[in-house]
Amino acid sequence: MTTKTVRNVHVRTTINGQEMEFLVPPYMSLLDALREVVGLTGTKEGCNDGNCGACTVDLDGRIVDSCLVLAPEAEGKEVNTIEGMATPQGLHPLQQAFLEEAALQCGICTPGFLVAAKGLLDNEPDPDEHRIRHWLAGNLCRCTGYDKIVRAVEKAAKA
Amino acid sequence: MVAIYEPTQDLKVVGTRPIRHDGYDKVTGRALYGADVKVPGLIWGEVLRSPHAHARIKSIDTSAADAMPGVFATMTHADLPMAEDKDVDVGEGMVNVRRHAVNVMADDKALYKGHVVAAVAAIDRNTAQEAARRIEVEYEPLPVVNNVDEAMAEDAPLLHPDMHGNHLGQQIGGTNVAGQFRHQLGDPEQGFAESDLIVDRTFTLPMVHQGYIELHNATAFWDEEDRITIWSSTQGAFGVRSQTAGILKIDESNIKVNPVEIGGGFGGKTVVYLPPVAAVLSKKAHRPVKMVMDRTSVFEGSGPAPGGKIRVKIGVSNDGKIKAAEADIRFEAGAFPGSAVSAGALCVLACYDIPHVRIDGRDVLVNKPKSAAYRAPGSPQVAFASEQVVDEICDRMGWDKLQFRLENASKQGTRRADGPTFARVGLVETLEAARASDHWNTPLEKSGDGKLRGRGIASGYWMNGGGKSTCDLSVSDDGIVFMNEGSADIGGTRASIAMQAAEVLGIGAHDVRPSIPDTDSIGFTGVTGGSRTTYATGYAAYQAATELIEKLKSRAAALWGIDPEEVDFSDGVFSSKSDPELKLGFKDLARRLDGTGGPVTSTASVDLAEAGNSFAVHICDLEVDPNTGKTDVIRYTALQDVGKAVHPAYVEGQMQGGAVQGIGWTLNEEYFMTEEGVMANSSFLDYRMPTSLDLPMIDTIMVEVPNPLHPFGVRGVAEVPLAPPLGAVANAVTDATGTRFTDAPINPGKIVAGLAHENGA
Amino acid sequence: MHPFEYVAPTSVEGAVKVLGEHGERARPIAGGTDVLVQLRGGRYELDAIVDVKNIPELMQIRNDSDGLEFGAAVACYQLYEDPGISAEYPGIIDAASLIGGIQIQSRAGLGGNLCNAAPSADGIGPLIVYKAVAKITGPNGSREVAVEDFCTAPGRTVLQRGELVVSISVPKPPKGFGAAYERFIPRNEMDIAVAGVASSVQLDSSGHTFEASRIALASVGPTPILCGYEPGSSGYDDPLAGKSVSEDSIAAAGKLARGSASPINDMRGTIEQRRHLVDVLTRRTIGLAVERARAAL
Amino acid sequence: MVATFEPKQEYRVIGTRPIRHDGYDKVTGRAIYGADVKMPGMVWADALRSPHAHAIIKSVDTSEAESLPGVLAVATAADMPALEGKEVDLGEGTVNFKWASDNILASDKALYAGHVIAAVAAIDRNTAQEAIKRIEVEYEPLPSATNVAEALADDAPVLLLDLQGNDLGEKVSNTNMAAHNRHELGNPEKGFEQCSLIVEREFTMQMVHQGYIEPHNATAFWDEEDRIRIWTSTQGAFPVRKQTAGLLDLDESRLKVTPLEIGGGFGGKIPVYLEPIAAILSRKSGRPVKMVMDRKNVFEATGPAPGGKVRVKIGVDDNGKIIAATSDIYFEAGAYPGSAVGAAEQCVFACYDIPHTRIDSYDVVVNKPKSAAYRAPGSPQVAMATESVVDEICEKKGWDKIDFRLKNAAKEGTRRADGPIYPRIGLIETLEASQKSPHWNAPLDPDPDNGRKRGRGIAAGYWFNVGLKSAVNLSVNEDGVVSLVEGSTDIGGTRASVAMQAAEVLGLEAHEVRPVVADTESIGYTDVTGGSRVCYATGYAAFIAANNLADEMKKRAAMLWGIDVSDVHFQDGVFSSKTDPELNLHFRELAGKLGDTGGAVTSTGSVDLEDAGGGFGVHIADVDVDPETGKTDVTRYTVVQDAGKAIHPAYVEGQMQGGAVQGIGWALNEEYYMENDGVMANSTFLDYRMPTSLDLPNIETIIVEVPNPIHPFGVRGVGEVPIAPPLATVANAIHDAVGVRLLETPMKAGNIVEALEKENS
Repeated sequence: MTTKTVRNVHVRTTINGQEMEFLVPPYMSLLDALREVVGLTGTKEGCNDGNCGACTVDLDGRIVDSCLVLAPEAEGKEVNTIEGMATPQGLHPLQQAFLEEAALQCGICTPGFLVAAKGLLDNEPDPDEHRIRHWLAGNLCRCTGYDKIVRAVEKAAKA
Repeated sequence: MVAIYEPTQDLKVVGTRPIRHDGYDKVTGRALYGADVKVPGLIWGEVLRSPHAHARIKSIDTSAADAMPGVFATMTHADLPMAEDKDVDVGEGMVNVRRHAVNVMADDKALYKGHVVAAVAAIDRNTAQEAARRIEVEYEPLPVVNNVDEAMAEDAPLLHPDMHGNHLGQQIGGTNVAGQFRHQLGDPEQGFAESDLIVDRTFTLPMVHQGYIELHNATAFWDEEDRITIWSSTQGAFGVRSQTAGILKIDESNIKVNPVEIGGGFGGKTVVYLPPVAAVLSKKAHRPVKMVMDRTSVFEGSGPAPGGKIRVKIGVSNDGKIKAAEADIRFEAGAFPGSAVSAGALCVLACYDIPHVRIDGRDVLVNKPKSAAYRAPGSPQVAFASEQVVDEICDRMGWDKLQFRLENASKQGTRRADGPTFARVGLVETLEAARASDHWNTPLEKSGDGKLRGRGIASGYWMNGGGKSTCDLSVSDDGIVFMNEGSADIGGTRASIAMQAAEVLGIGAHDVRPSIPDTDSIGFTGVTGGSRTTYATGYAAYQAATELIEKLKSRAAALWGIDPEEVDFSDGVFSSKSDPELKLGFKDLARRLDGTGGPVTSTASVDLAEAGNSFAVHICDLEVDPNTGKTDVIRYTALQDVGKAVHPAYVEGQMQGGAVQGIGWTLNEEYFMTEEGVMANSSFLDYRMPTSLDLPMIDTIMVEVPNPLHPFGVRGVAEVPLAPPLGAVANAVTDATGTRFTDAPINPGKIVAGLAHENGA
Repeated sequence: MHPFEYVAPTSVEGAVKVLGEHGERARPIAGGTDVLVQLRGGRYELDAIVDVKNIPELMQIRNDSDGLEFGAAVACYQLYEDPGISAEYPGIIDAASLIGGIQIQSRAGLGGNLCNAAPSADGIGPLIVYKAVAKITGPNGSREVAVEDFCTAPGRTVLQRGELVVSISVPKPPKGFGAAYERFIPRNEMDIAVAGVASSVQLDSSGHTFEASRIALASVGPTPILCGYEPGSSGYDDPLAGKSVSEDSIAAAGKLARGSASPINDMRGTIEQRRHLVDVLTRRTIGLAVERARAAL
Repeated sequence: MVATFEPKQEYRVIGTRPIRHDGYDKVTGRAIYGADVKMPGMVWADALRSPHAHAIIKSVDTSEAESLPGVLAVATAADMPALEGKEVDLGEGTVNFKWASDNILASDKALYAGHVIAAVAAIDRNTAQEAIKRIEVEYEPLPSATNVAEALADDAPVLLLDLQGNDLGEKVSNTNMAAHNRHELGNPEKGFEQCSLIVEREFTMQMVHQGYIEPHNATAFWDEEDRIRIWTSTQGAFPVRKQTAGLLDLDESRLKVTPLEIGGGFGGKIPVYLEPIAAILSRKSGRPVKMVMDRKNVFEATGPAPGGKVRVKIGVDDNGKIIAATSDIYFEAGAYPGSAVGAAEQCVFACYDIPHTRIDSYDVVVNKPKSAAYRAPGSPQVAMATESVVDEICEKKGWDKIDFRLKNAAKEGTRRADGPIYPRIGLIETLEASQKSPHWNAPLDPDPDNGRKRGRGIAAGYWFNVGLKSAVNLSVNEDGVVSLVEGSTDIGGTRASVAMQAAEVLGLEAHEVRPVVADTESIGYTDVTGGSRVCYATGYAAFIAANNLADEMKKRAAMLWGIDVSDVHFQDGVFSSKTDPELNLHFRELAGKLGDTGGAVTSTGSVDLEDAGGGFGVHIADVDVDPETGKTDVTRYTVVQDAGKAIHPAYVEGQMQGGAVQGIGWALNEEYYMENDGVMANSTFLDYRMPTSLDLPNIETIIVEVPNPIHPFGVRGVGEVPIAPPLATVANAIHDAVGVRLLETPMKAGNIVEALEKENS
């Protein structure tokens, strides 16, 4: 009893280092697939048109807006989300710094900021304030005014 | 000092039959039980259990499992810290934390078939099961100890060579008897000398299981802050918290147990098996881990009621008085000390006022799963023995079996064998009710088709528990009262507790909205067991409601501009003592609280040292087919002193449920063990619990002798109904066949053999 | 969103076949950052999306003595993270490094930017001033179209049914060549140009006289505007050719560019503001282009 | 009578920076927000919204939509109960339910583009979105009025035919002017005669949105018992319950609202939009229904801050004293009356002690979404006017901009223009702190040679803050950790700031108090998280509950030591006997010994606070303006603010920085750009330009602490005041840089270039 005239697509991908397969409508975004099919609700929807960064994930080593990626495009790729940042040994230094520097208030944009900031520090170990602000410009925050977020990323870069 | 209450009669809510508050969710399938929990990132855990009943564990190799795709983590006892060697109260007796940890996962020895040896967490349930199979364990099998006799034999292999048993106060090493004690009153030898008839019989019972339909389950998540969140169907969320904290050696407040519905426990879900394992797997895998036992594991790996051997010797004088009695009780503790022998010792002769009594009890280790509480733990086993000896005495003396029990019945002031004297109890009233009952006064016709019919009667006792409970209340603008209480609700206690608050507040049962929050959101509340929930948590609700009324009185006073002392409250109406004009119903006042101050809230907690004992008398008619030995119960009446039935329908439910479990225990249920200590019938097919077809309607007669310790006279009702059935059914079989069967279960095979023996075959 | 199929051909022919079958009811995507937003906005409905990122020719990057060629599916970051391309084609890199934010630049490319043919596109002006050419393949073979002729109307291009842009090739800039792109946006990132100007200059060996120049305007007309050129025509009067490099000549070019703009009022800017900005941005980009050209002498 | 306190300066916990209790969940993505809710049988719904800004709804035909496979239910205004003239107070202004219901589901007229006409529940989100396209609505478009001028024009279309305008007490019908009221002090006309300089300016402001990143969401389930369960991200679970119950004409306690984490609100998530629709669709479909707005809906159909006009006229005498001031405030209420004019009246001259004032305010309905609170609602708009005029006066007279404000500053005893007298406030101390600040004393760097101009601006702002109702329950665990249950949803770290106040009283560390935000059935009534009240009022309730808890613990200590409770002293977490020095126990130790002294130790505390103690802020900004393009970059920004007592300094700084940045966005780029047919053109984050990290420098903060006497720790609300000063601060800085005074927000590049061209020609 569904309006769908198209068949679901089989996607085989790796999420947070773990191989996964799922069926998904071809028109479903990677964001919706992560939240509704795979059940990882850490990645958030803020605008669904690539303008706020709350849905940022790491796709094959590049940070992207998962709302503007079609789920079938994840075939054979590596997707890393907020749920993959901490390890059994504990929080990622960025997560720890966000806590200690009070770099979040409501927290809805925090997953996007953390995955984006990790994308920066993974290939630029010691970025200056301007570089951090430029890299994070694709992530909107309405509560903090970005100040403590920038300081937290600087602190994590030194950790 | 303990408050004494004069029971009031004109109760408006207590005694009615409202629909339970969680009813709609339960009948529509929406209620969430432990196995229904879904959490983002969830993976599955599974355990590997020992195939041997007794073996040294030489090595465990998890490498094959670790290498398997989809496996996140494996675990052995090495992953558990060395727990403290201290005892913790699990609500129905004490448990040693260090031994408890070894029961959760074996360290150097497997002590029963099914003992957990290792565990694995994987992406889904099937992968976890496959991975568990790949864990290689090197065992050195040891000789098996199957029962109390084998355990106490001279050359018996020792389960715990390092253990010292407390035998009558002395520490004895090199034994499987973990504990031996004695209660004595007066001089039994002299009593027996004054006896005209002495009957001395020995009875044996097998291990049986509580048989709850919901499988043990637990989901745990160990986060980066070293905080653990647990979802598990349990009789006591705070119990899960304290036992898991003890086993993992972390602070209790770092564990939060979330409430989920529980699918039956009967004492078997007061002890944790899975939560500590799921928690450690979660820590190693950094994922939430869910574990659900399969039915075989529930039989072989969770706590059954102890089997054992009971000798009872009773002497009576010709005038129908019991002069002296002796009992020697030996229970199978299972692989670790701590069976229900001490409770059994309190109950074995509790129904009788006997001047001279000696009771010996032994807690004996055997290579079987560690026993746990099963509904009035110990009392059914001892009643199977003592009620048959009493039955035999009456048969041989030709005395009326009710009259004899009446004349020897315990009542207020009777001293129990282990010391305390009974406060106000209702055994006499219950026996009188039995004598006046339609069942007792309807003669048993002969069956037309050659079947043998018989009727049996037996009594039973349970002391009930008090303990700690907390209840918070807050009033909403339209007069509805929201209640938070900490007791898991198995049989409708949300309703029975809400009703007691509603009674005090003068509002309807459905004007109180009970909810059961997690362990972070309510004060400590003990286990839902010991028949204590309606009694103790109800008492806390009564106090919280009383405090709420006091606060509302001061608000009414503020509203009317009079002195709080001036405000009176009765039948749900606030009124001014001086000005008759000023009158407000509870709901009307609630709607006008705005401006009189913040929201009206109250909180109360209790720790009740005593509860108020309860007695039961059951009458059983049954039919035995001599050719096949098959027994069918054709009429059954359960009578019980309930003090005050808060919700009569749910009290009847407890009486009927207990009776049926007792019938099953007597006729068919047993752990059928092989020589190697392996349970052969660990499935619902061969572990025969009664089906609807095996039973008639269970008639119930509630006797209300108010318990002075409780504002509404409530006594615990849930456990005592399991005590009488073993005796009642056994006596009925004897009445039908003329043969007394002293070894439970009295299954068809034993009846046919017994009849053949009887007829000299 | 109207349900559509997802197809990921591994050859140009495969893509052309699917596009041919569905015509208007199918579109190729590389980054998809425009197509998916337009689909969700209900601008059009599709029966099929053709993901072209698995076609080698559309993912190729070649930078050699002949010039630069990159596949239509190459993402912006692949250009500006390449030291060689960044050094030799700074004008193109100016645009590639400011489209959307980092997340967008990881997916979106100049090929898609060109095919989307938005009047406000940041990537088309620079390609025009570098004399870039779009290499197209379709049901009846391949052809090349100069970028300044590629866009025909807002969101419309020269592409026929079943045709696909395979790659964009940029001739090797001679010595004394310099180019720059600048746009005006109220914020510093994540914005659509209120106005954008790309300028390129070819200086003589002395570096003081313009031999040739190109000025391309964005957001001030239905399509990107090459000053002094009518799309499809052969004539082109070069605003600066032959003039000496001076404050005045640059100011004059600013006025000329201002004249060729035909902006509209919309929520992002008024006509007056856009004309004013075209003048300012033309002067600034020519100045920077001259600097870059002199450095390359 | 209101209790007053002598707060200490130094505390043990208060003033430190512990990590917030919900931090781990939020940085690991585990925190559950409204859109993350999942449950069995859940279906999705979407709403059809009017394309017209003003139209009569002639017919709505949902038949084709209902026939679409996968559609389960459809709802229109016909499904809402009729609510003629029903009103309720919501903490931040009253709500007329008829109009509130129309705003949820339009009945006879669509009053703004985006107004909900109908809604559909379907098997999944995409089917619901497709189904609403199949609903046919017949509109009769009407001319629209989308700003104050158009709405008050003589030929303006009347939006609400049943609106009774209140013009200074006089009833007016057939108008868009819902209310005109006035406050007057002294005689402004006479006052102006004594002035040597009078400056009068009129400022126009565009409508702006709060811009929270999380779209509105709601999941509702209407069960067979006619109970409604709601899960939503909200600033107040109890206000959601009150509004939804009112809109559905049901008793409040039929609803249970469970608040999830909230992704930003700033006042915009106080009103309900989706909950009633989801509930109705759930009733009709029998399934839990989830609705999530998309970004376009959030802009076009939730509650933006009103645009409008503010005229201010201020007169000063020669020695720098303000003698008289008048103001006219016109706000766009949106489709239904109720903009923030009332609050604006209290703030327009709040920073100054002016003998003669008159304030006229006008609440004007326009064809735009009904405005809602946005962080100190009304204060930023009037501060833009007042502080710009004050800046102009100082420029013209050559007076120092801080000395002038100090000379006229409001202080204790000053009568505010709308009547009340100020208690102890900290404006003077804040001005003095800004005068001594590094920023104010660092010379402005000279204009660079690329033609860009530099300037510095300063402005002050005020917000009165609110108190209202909160409740807190506490209970003690055996390891001394205290569970805290509260009703305030936590947006900016108030779990920590409330827990810290309880910890301070109990002598514990912040992490030893475990806060839980409870649903509406598990805690007493608690008002909205808004009005900067949570740390103040819920903190106060926690203070009371903690003191009650300490009293309970004193009783247990007395019981333990066998002394009288009056002999027990409690100080800095230590219980001690007043007489026997031997006896002392820290809270933690006593908690471990509670075992046998009674049940769990619990307490409750609740407040209903009349007043709160206002907050002042002074901001300084350096800007860099490119005269050629009109682009403005903020190069340095400092926020100086009186927090009374900063409980958690990092989170106070966070509020100051967040408010400043929202103000900067409001000043420079944010606006509702309406196309001429009354439709918002820029309803995406692309064209509704909120500042990104690249548009801002680090925001420096200076916390001034002038204790608020009516709070135990001197707390003043800090959440809202920081958004008041920035508009004027940036405007004054731009004027200082390029010499033109912008009278319209946003001060976008085009307007600056235009103003410069007008200035130079």
